[in-house]
Amino acid sequence: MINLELPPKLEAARQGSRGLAEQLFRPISRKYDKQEHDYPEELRVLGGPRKAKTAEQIKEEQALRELAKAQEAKDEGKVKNGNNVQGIVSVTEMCRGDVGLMLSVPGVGLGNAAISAVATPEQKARFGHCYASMAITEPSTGSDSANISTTAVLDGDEWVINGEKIFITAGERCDHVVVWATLDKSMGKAAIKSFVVPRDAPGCELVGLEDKLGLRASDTATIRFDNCRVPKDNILGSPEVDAKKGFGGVMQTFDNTRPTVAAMALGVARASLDLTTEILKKEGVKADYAKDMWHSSAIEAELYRMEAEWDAARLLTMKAAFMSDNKEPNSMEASMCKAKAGRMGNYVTLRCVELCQAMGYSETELLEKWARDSKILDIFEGTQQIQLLIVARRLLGLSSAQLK
Amino acid sequence: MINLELPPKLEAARQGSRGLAEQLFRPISRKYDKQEHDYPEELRVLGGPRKAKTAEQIKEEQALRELAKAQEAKDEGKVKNGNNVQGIVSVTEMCRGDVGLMLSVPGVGLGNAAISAVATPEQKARFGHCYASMAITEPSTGSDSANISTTAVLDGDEWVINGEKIFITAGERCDHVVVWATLDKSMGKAAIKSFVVPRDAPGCELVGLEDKLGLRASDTATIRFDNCRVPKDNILGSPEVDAKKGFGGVMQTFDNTRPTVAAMALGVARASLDLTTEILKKEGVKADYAKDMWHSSAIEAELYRMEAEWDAARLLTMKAAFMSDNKEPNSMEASMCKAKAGRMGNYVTLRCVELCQAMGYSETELLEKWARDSKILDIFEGTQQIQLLIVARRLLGLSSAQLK
Amino acid sequence: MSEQQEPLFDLTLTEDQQLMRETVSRFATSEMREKSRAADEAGEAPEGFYERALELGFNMVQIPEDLGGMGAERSPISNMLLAEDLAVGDMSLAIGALSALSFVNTVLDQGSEAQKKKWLPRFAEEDVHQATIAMMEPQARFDSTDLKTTAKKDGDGYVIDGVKAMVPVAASSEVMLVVATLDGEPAAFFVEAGASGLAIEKQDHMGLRPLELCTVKLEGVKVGADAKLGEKLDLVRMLDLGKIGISALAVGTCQAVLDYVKEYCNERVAFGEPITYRQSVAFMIADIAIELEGMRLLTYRAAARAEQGLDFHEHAYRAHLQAAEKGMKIGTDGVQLLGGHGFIREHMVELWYRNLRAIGILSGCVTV
Amino acid sequence: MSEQQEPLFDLTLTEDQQLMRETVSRFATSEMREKSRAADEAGEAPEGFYERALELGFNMVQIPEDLGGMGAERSPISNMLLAEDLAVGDMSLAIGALSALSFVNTVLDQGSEAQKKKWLPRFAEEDVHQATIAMMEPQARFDSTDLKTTAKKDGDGYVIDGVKAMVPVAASSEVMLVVATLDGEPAAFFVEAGASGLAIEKQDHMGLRPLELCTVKLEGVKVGADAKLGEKLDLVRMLDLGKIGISALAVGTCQAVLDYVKEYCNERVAFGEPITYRQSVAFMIADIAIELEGMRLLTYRAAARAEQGLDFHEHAYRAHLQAAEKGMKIGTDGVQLLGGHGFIREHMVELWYRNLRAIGILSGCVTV
Repeated sequence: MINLELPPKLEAARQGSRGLAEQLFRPISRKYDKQEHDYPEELRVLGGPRKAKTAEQIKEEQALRELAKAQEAKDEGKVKNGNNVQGIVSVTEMCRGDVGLMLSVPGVGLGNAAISAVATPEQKARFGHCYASMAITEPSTGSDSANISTTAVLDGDEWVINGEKIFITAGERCDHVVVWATLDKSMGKAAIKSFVVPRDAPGCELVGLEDKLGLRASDTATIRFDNCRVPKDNILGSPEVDAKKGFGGVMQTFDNTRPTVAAMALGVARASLDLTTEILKKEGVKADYAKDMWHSSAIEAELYRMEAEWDAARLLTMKAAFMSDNKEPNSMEASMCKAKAGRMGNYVTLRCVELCQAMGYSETELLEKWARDSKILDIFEGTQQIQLLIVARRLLGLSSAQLK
Repeated sequence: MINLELPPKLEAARQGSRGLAEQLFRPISRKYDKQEHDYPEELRVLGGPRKAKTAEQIKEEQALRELAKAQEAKDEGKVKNGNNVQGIVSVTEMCRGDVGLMLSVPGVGLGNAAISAVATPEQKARFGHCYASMAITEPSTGSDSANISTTAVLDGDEWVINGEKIFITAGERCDHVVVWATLDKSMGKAAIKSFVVPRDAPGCELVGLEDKLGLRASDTATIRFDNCRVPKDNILGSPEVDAKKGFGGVMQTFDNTRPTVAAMALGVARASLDLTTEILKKEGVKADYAKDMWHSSAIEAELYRMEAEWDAARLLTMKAAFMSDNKEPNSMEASMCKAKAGRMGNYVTLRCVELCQAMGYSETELLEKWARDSKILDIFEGTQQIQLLIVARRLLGLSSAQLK
Repeated sequence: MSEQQEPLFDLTLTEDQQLMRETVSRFATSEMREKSRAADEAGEAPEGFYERALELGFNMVQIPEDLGGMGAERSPISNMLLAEDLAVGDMSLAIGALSALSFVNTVLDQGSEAQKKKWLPRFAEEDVHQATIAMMEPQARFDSTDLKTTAKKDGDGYVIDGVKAMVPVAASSEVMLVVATLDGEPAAFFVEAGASGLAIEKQDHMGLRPLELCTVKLEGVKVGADAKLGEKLDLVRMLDLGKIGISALAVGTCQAVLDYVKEYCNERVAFGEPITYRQSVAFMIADIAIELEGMRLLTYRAAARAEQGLDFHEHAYRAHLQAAEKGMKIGTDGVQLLGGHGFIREHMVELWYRNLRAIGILSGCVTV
Repeated sequence: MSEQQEPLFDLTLTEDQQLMRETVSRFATSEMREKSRAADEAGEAPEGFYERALELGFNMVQIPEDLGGMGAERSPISNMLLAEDLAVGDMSLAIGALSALSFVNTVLDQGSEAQKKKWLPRFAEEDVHQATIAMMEPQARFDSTDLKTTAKKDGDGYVIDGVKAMVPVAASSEVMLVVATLDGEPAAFFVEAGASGLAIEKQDHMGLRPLELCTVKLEGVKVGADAKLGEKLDLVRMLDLGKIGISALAVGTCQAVLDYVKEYCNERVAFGEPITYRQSVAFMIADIAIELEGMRLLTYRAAARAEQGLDFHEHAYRAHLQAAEKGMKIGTDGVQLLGGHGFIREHMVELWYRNLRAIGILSGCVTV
């Protein structure tokens, strides 16, 4: 039954995230844009270091999971709006507040997404409470995430990791890092595995933090692994190198993280559009859909265009999440929404600055900051170009050797 | 001394072409769009079959050429506005009348450009009076003009040509065809040569004419060469296969024809813009540059945008022609202007239809026709994508093996 | 089910919708796409096309049972899906096939009981009865909030003057709804074929050629007191339902483009490989898929809101805006991807290019 | 030459222009580009920058000889080339370095003889004298045809009230030209530093950080009878000369982007090859080159027309329109081409992204 409205049950989640965004994030947005590299202390109320779970807690959670499973079986065949759809709604609202601060909420890292996607129940119990960042990119690899040089070698009961990783969001603030490393570079993608490394493990060293165009409230770290040892069962997924299954294991987290990044772009663009509309309204611009576009003013027409682009990007993102919630393969749709939302976010935030002229360009408003924040959302978790590559390959049935 | 205005001496040429466009072309524009494949008889006043020149005429022309050469030597180092700049101005104006009819003016074919670019003086005397079309594309080659299968084999004093060519503009109406054929396919680009073939040569057979989206006044033919024999000295350029010089010989005509096609796009777009502005003016739309874009109406803003795009394309085209007139290598600039003008023409003509609504879409005006005519101008003589490829290779210093 | 599931964000079709889509898609292939080129060249629908389209039965579904129909609830979603699926076959023929339904929809939506009784039964019959809506006007700056066609009170009835443009299948329609200004407010009037002062002339356009678009001149056309649709015309609602319909046509046509270029470009070899191995080609196709899906979802959302009785004005506006802009881009990219072959009337892409240019122009002709 | 050559379409520079460009380009590299990043982080020009810029001598060239200058003819072309070439180094510093020249240009263009005598000689001196133009206003819908800053007759002189935004180097300027509405018509006034009622505050912006853009508040600022520029301000001409200047800044900055990404992308290896081997990367760079050259030629044309005394209003308008639109596209593509590295303040592209966003916003600060 086609319905593209939010279900009432998600309305509460939306309002909650909106409250957080408006009351906690927005007031300190400018402050931590200015104070790059300082941790936003105000966010500590949201988490603080979590303790490892007790055996009893783990038992309780297990029971809850069983219950959920039973419900799921009962709902077999019914359509679901689950974690993914809810995540899109929440992330969009939080990023309407501030995307950098959202990424600085303690305990919520991109590594956590990887852990919950591929960890065993035992690993979930061990690492579920972590604040885990994600370390993929290396100085000489950008979009080419298959071509990594960081190595992991099994030595007795431990993996020994060596290499350098850049662009690690929350790499300074996290307590664990999920690291991509190869077991054997000659075996290509299939040999790439991910490992959970405690940030305080010997040989895991913070090299530095990046100064950035935007997203300054969030730290972006370089970490070097120098004979860094972790227990044998800190590997996520199987240690076997299965050339047939290939890259799938580590890559599948993208199906969830790409819609999430799309949601970030939606949030930032929404912030820009709402403020711009408000500012312009005070100066007499009414974009009230009363006249067709070519009978409107240039500025109204542009507001309509931006709203349409925004809504299209939002619906594509909701679709990708909806498919994920309903166990449909969504790799192509995840890339589609990321591509669309990434470019939309960039276009909308830059245009809003232009439309508000001096008020848009000045630090008196946050419009200029959003136009800086938005740019990375068309880049990280796969650039616009990488998303198009993935969409095209799936659409046309081409391999990565055919369509490079 | 920087000056981007037309010199007074070209103003006359411009007015002449404009008169032709308005008085001869425009009144029969719709007629020959409807009567596809009928030759526009009204154009016969412009030429009719030219006679081969007498020995005396040839002598006279030779003398004139000597004189021109002497003047050229005198002007050494001085800036010139020559045939190329003048060609851009004339073609733009004529295509503001009708691009299909311009391409149907007897005696002026794309093959003539090739002849005047590479023929020997002796060949110029033999073929200078021809109405020559250009046969490059084959059924299985589009953009890949190096990959042709039509063969030319020397048999005694004659070349024997075999193969099939498509998309030959004026292929039915011309009296000669300049045909690209390979002397030895295994030797690649360097073996591709061009040959002048009389349309009535035995074995040169018209297979059919295309029904097209636009440009219907101009015929687009398929011609089959079946053991078609031409004299040995009908080859343009050297019969040697020089792997070092490679493709240059046949390709260099593009440096002149691409700006010419850009000028066609300029003309068609100018027609659309002028008529649209006129129609809208009657309905109260004034695009008088009185207010900044964001303080204008949506339709005025769009007119400003189109005018800016048009003018940028025009200046790029003038630049490429200016370089050619002044003997500067202009391959990159020729592709730049073709890329820009091609997409501009398509954008402007389609938008003009939209802005004029029912009046734009209906056959009561020519706007809809121009939106059909314009599309091919972003395709023939190298598509948008081929132009970008050439620009990028030159800009980045990459070979065709590196940037495919 | 014991527990009523609360409404969820949901993209799945009902079983009925799925079955309908399958049927319509088969029809769109065999009766439309395969005859599309010939119909375009001929400038008219294939012989017997409207008869066969009528057999799909969609005209009668929502007509009340006591008027001979099936009495199903009004469903903008189903109507939208119908427009999308028919347009995959051929946009012109889709508009022609949906013209009577659009008339029916509008009468159901805004007509009085008496008007429903008078006008609807014939559309539940087994014979073809054509009807149409005359909304657009020939001036370049047509503005639906400022109609030039006027109606004046004239005794008990009304007299109508003006010119309407791009009216689908007007020449074969038994009745048309003419939208005009009455005392400064918009109103719609039933005008029957053959009315005195009514002149209908076929006018050729860039595309939509088999649709037989007409210019309709009304010179002092008199209609009765019962000819004014409903009490007070909600023109915005009527136009918005039209925007959904027209956006759905764009979605269907663009889907046709996507399917065509995927296959063509994968097969076409240049420089020794299929041209889809080149990023500029592959990315253009990926963008077609992305923008198409975006406009589809916007259209679905507007239709679903209309069906649920929610306000859908902005939503229809945005759907139509994207359909016009992205639809035309897809139309031109479709030709571009075929290169010189795209310009030849042997391939379908040039036809879609011409038809898609109409999306940003059409108003009110296909209402859901 | 015996025969005067008639004017031709011509893209060649005079020898003087060529020499000037070489000098300026060297300066732009060593004194601007190399210090650009540090200046951006510091939010101020490098120590001694304006002194060294002054040594290039451009301020004095067009000042009449009897006022201490070189008395060259006003040349919008030369001024435009200067803006382009300095912006290749750094756009903020270019605006700062050209601020006094813009003041000089405007006084030469529209000032009375007495005003030229009073204000110009100091700019021919060997010491730095800064000046600026206060055109923009802080409201989102700033409209140069409807200025909110007002001037009123007050005895012999005038009293000015209002707020000006994004005024370059205002805090260090000895004098600024404040544009305001007087009796419904635009007028410009010389306002000296330290005037009573004048408050200047530095305001940070997205980019142009070393430029020290200021908000200037004028509360009942009194100026003399001779403080009104010329007889009747031709504001459109002043703004158009500004549009040429600002477009030239975009041209220079985009040239910097093009040069940078060409080198970076040719060297950057991914998937085993330089990323320029991929069409999506290579075509993006080709498009930068094409649009850049288009906006350059539009700018040159407007400047050449201004220099020849031809009308250049539409031409400046179109140049600025393309510079704003294509300039920002080039700015964002520059970052995109570097991927994650483009987002880091180690590379220049993010700085150009921020500065290029100003092109569509700036008004009147760099006049040729």
